Amino acid sequence: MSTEKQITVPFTKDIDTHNLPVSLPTEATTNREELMSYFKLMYTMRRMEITCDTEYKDSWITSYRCHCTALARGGTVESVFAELFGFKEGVSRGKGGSMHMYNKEHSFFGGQGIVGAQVPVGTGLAFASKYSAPAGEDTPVALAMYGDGAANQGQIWEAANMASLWKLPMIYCIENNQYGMGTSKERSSSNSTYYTMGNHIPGFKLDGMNVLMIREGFAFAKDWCSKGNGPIYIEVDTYRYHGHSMSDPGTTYRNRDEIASMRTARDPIEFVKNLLVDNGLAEAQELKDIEKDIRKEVQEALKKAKGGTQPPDEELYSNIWVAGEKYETPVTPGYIRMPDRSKSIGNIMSDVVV
Amino acid sequence: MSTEKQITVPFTKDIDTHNLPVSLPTEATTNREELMSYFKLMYTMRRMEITCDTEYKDSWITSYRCHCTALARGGTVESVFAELFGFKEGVSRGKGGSMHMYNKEHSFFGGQGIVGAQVPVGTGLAFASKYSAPAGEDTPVALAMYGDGAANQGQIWEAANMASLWKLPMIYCIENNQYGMGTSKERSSSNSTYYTMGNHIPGFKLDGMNVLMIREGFAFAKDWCSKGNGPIYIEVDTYRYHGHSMSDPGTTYRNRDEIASMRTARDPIEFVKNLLVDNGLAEAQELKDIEKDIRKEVQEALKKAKGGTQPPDEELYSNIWVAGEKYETPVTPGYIRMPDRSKSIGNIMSDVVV
Amino acid sequence: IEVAVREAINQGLDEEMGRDERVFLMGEEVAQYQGAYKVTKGLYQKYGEQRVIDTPITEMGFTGLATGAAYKDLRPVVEFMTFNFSLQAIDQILNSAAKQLYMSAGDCPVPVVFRGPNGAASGVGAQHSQCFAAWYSSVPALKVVSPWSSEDAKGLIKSAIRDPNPVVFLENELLYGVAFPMTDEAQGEDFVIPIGKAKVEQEGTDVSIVTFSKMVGTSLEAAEMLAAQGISAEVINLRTLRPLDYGTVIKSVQKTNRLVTVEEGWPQNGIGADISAVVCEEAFDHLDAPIERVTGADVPMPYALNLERMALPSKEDIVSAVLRTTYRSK
Amino acid sequence: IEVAVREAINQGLDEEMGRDERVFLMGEEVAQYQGAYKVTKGLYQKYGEQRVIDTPITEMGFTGLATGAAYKDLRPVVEFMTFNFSLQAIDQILNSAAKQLYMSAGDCPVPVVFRGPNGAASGVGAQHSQCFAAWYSSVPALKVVSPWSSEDAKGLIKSAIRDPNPVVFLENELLYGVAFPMTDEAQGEDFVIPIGKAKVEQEGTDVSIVTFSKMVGTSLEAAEMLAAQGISAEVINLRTLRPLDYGTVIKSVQKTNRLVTVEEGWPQNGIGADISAVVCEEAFDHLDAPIERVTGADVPMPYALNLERMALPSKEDIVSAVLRTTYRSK
Ligand SMILES: Cc1ncc(C[n+]2csc(CCOP(=O)(O)OP(=O)(O)O)c2C)c(N)n1
Ligand SMILES: Cc1ncc(C[n+]2csc(CCOP(=O)(O)OP(=O)(O)O)c2C)c(N)n1
Ligand SMILES: [Mg+2]
Ligand SMILES: [Mg+2]
Repeated sequence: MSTEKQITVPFTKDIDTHNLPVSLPTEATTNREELMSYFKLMYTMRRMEITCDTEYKDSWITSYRCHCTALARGGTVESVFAELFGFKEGVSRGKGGSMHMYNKEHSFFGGQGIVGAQVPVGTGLAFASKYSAPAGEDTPVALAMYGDGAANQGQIWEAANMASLWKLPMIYCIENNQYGMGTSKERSSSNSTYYTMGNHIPGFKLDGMNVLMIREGFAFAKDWCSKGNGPIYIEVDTYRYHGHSMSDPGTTYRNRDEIASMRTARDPIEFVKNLLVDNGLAEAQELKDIEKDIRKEVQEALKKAKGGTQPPDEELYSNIWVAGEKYETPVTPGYIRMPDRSKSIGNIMSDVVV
Repeated sequence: MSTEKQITVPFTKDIDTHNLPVSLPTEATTNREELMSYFKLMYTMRRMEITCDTEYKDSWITSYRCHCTALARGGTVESVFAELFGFKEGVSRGKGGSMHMYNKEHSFFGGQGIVGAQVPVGTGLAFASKYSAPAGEDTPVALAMYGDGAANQGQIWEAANMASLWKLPMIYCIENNQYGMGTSKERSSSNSTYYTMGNHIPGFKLDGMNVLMIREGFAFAKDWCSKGNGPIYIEVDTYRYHGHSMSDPGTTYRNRDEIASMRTARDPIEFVKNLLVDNGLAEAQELKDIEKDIRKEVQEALKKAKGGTQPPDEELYSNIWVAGEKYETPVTPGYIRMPDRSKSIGNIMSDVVV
Repeated sequence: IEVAVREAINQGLDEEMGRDERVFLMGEEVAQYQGAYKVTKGLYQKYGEQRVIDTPITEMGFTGLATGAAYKDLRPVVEFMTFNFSLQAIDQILNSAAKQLYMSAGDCPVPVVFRGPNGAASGVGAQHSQCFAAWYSSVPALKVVSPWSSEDAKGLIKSAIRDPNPVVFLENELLYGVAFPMTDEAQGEDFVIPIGKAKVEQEGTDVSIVTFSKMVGTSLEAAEMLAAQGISAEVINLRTLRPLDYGTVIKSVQKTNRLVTVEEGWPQNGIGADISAVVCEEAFDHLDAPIERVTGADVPMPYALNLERMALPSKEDIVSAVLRTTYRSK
Repeated sequence: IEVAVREAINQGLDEEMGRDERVFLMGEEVAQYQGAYKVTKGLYQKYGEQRVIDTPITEMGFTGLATGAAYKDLRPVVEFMTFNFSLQAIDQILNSAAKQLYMSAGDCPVPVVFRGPNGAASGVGAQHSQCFAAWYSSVPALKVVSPWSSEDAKGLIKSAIRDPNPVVFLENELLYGVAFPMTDEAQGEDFVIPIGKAKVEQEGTDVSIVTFSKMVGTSLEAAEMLAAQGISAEVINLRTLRPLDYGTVIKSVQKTNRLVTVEEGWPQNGIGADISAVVCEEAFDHLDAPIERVTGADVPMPYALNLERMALPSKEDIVSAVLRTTYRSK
């Protein structure tokens, strides 16, 4: 940690816990440098719901809400935009799309469009971590993120049961933004105290609008899981300002006041800004200037991304299979049938062994 | 209840409960007539694991362990045997088989071969009960039975969540016989206190070897659920003497002593016999005679069943669809292709509307 | 008058709910949100929360639940937000719904409808663009319906709900907003279309084009291009995929002696493969040229719009298949 | 020497586990119980609980888990007690395993094997007898293998495990106990059979019989009956269903000019339909008679043994299809 002036920020409310025999932090210590970096990243993401300082050897998997994670895990704003446009400069070269961004080098495994499915898969990442970890050392953890709507999926329980039986280093992180698509958590979840949903598995709840509480909470969870204590549930209390998707105005199933009051009272970026200013770590003007710069950068990234190009035709039929032991060379099956059979790739009579 | 001599049987151990704000019975009152009927039915079933006096308007669904339920729900020993032989005299005319017995008239809906699948389906029976129940009246309940191995299936949680949200009159009954196929409950279930697995949903645990405790427990549950309190979990503690299926000797994953000690200490039929004899309600010889009679009856049913006949060829292609609004007449689709196309049923050129 | 497919399905649902108290709707966002694609608009307001039910996002659970409700004589209509998500529930559809009547030797019918958009939408990538027509229609005890026009949609959804068997009803998201003319008769409450009958959308003499769902429109456009070249194409809208109306297809081929099948799904073991095989068995001597299949490309669906376009059949693809089978080109 | 299919698979698993530490087995009862059908016998004792893992009965969960482990470069081999239960997990197989490499534009391979008995066993009824060959082999980014003999089984399971892509490996319960001769070479550790190549089990000149799994044996028996009548049948064992070796089939038809396909699965949209359609497209002019398909009956599987026998192809069914296509009978 830097030698700069440190400030200590008490949490206004204690962290709620479930089945945990230890107590969790009640405050966090930080400084200008850290807060400024949070501020910049958060402002860049804007819709970011959660951040935590796991290392790259820890594995991540998330739902279709993967833009910010892609950014935090080695992507650039431009490559995210380019993917949205379906351009070859995109994170997945235009083949995955909005819901499917990956970065295996940085242990980011997507990007799941099927509600709930990332949770057993994420548990498999934890399984692999444990399988491959040198005996006696801390195990890298895996983190699966999912929503309050997804939280009712049975496969989550199936995965958590195995994680608990086999003591896998697994963090189940529920981003509770209060709604599925248009269904509020009270109507979808008979138990909406999500951090208790692991039943006997311990859990706790964090204020998703307080980046410092998030940091401390995840640091605790990472330590807990990597030490062989098995899985843990974390509920992150947050909110979604906008509609669920582009076709949802977001106002038929909730009212505008609810949204407005969230913006003023609990905005996570305002929280960091206030900490910086109130503790004399930054001037209001400085932050405004940074915001302006970031807005400009994002606009430029957007403009650049818009100038991208569509993927070449060959991308349609590459990456269906990888060859032999060498993962690096994507191969095409011997023959791929196209809508017009006469335009098919390869020869149906050729040796199809791959 | 009869005017005969009543006896009161205290339960040696209180019923364990979970999230239940009321207390459960600690004893049961019964008499010779009742005990003799339990004894006869239980001895007939021998492998019976659970019985309870729900009425026929309450719905049942269970796993592939459906022989005894078929019996309790309007079937005969002979028709169960005949089904096992694949004869047309069978419960399902030889088309369902060992795992698939039904009796809709008696609200018995099977007979599921897919582990766990009967539980959401059973919850649908409860949904229908509630949907159709006259306002203000007690709702008939539905009961889904499943094993300790099945208890980890995620779809059970999905169903229970809806049952709890919508206050469905649903009893989830876990027959805990300590093993899946060869996997003990400790190795399959990170939480093997099954009556707590509904999380916030209340539950309790019964001694499956004590038919009176079963009776009292289910009577309570039926009342609880039909009064609009939502679902309940019941764990029934029991044991499986034999291997899981015909190919399993049942002794590679557990030892013979365990089985033997169960037989002597906790046999459910011995329990009833002892009650009858110890309370002077029956003579030991009387019971022996009844056992002999029942053995003979079952042998005769077996013999009769063995003399059954295979279903006629038409059964292969009937009951694929029912016609129009009249359920009673099973129809055949206009054309059914057979392995040898030239032997197909109907004409491919005919009007296929059904 | 013109009615969009979305409204046609909505009308059908509304009329059947009005006709039969046992009919109820369930699915994700079908009630308060009015349906992810607004197909159930207004029904929650009209029939209330007892009969229009928002479910949690737990396909396996609510599909099983609806199936159980059908065992006990209710008439559930289950919306899958898209059929891609029915994959989580497909065990219940096959093993608890489809096979039940047969296993119980007729004792336990299962009158349930599973409906929702199937196949490719636009720009949603591999996990949200799969066509399930071939899978479901391979299963003996299901009925599988796939409408194209508004009349199809209304007449067939009503038949599906009245049918005492499990019906899989495959809609198409891109057709929801498309308006089709609708006769007075079709707007009436008594309008139903029988399950199991194909419709000859356009008569022709030179080639039979057999297809379903959105590709009916594309095939009709192709037929127009072909007409300009003097080729008369008969376009058959299958409407039902199980039981499939092979008779109508075979009769058409006996007349035209040439066949092209068109579908958006993957080629291997597809609907086109089946029709090709049956026609080859039943009308081989009537064929003057190899049967041509036009299908989706044999790849997971890519996201980029240019690649997605390549992966799906176009009217040009259909035209060139027809030209090959009528020997106008190689 | 003769080796049963069960032991052949067991050998293959054992050798690959010995060869590569990343390979591990998981599934219900694969460890302490030694496998429901004893295919994994002895491996728990040899490799320990880290690498041979009994799972809870939660197919969706452990299939997802294995898929995630493969994302991180392990080589999971998942046993489904039977493939009927893969229906609970099929969303994970398609959406998380098969499509991942493509959606990630090559970033994330998924080297996982899903194996277990597929299709009809004997006397287990409708829910336990479904053949999934047509469904899985319709999916672009999977590989699908279905061995017949012990050599097939050993050589192909080894290739499947070494393959860096998701492989669905369809075994047959009734073949587990069947002993086949096995060459010295096939008993060696280096013996692998390439995925994607069919094998001509028996050469012939009058008709091509194309099949896979247990029906290879039945077809060879039919071929013997045909030989007695002077008909020379070529029998092709497909071995792999995706990528399917159309070339070998077409070459055979170019020689024999007649084709019969044989499978146990349902007819509509089946493997035979696909082969028929492709051959019709690619070798129409070589066909001297309609292609015949022999398939499972188009019904859910009945329990009674007499009905079950009627529902599955027999050697007599194959013979009569061949006689029809060689014009010896109608
Ligand atoms: C299995 C499945 N069912 C339905 C959908 C459609 N769907 C996409 S997002 C969504 C709502 C998810 O809500 P939640 O889990 O709370 O996540 P949020 O979007 O609020 O972050 C639904 C129903 C899907 N993608 N997958
Ligand atoms: C989805 C599914 N997976 C696997 C099986 C195979 N199987 C049948 S019974 C059984 C064990 C079930 O154990 P439990 O639920 O405890 O029931 P018990 O037999 O002990 O009553 C298994 C694994 C199945 N029928 N369905
Ligand atoms: Mg949410
Ligand atoms: Mg058990």
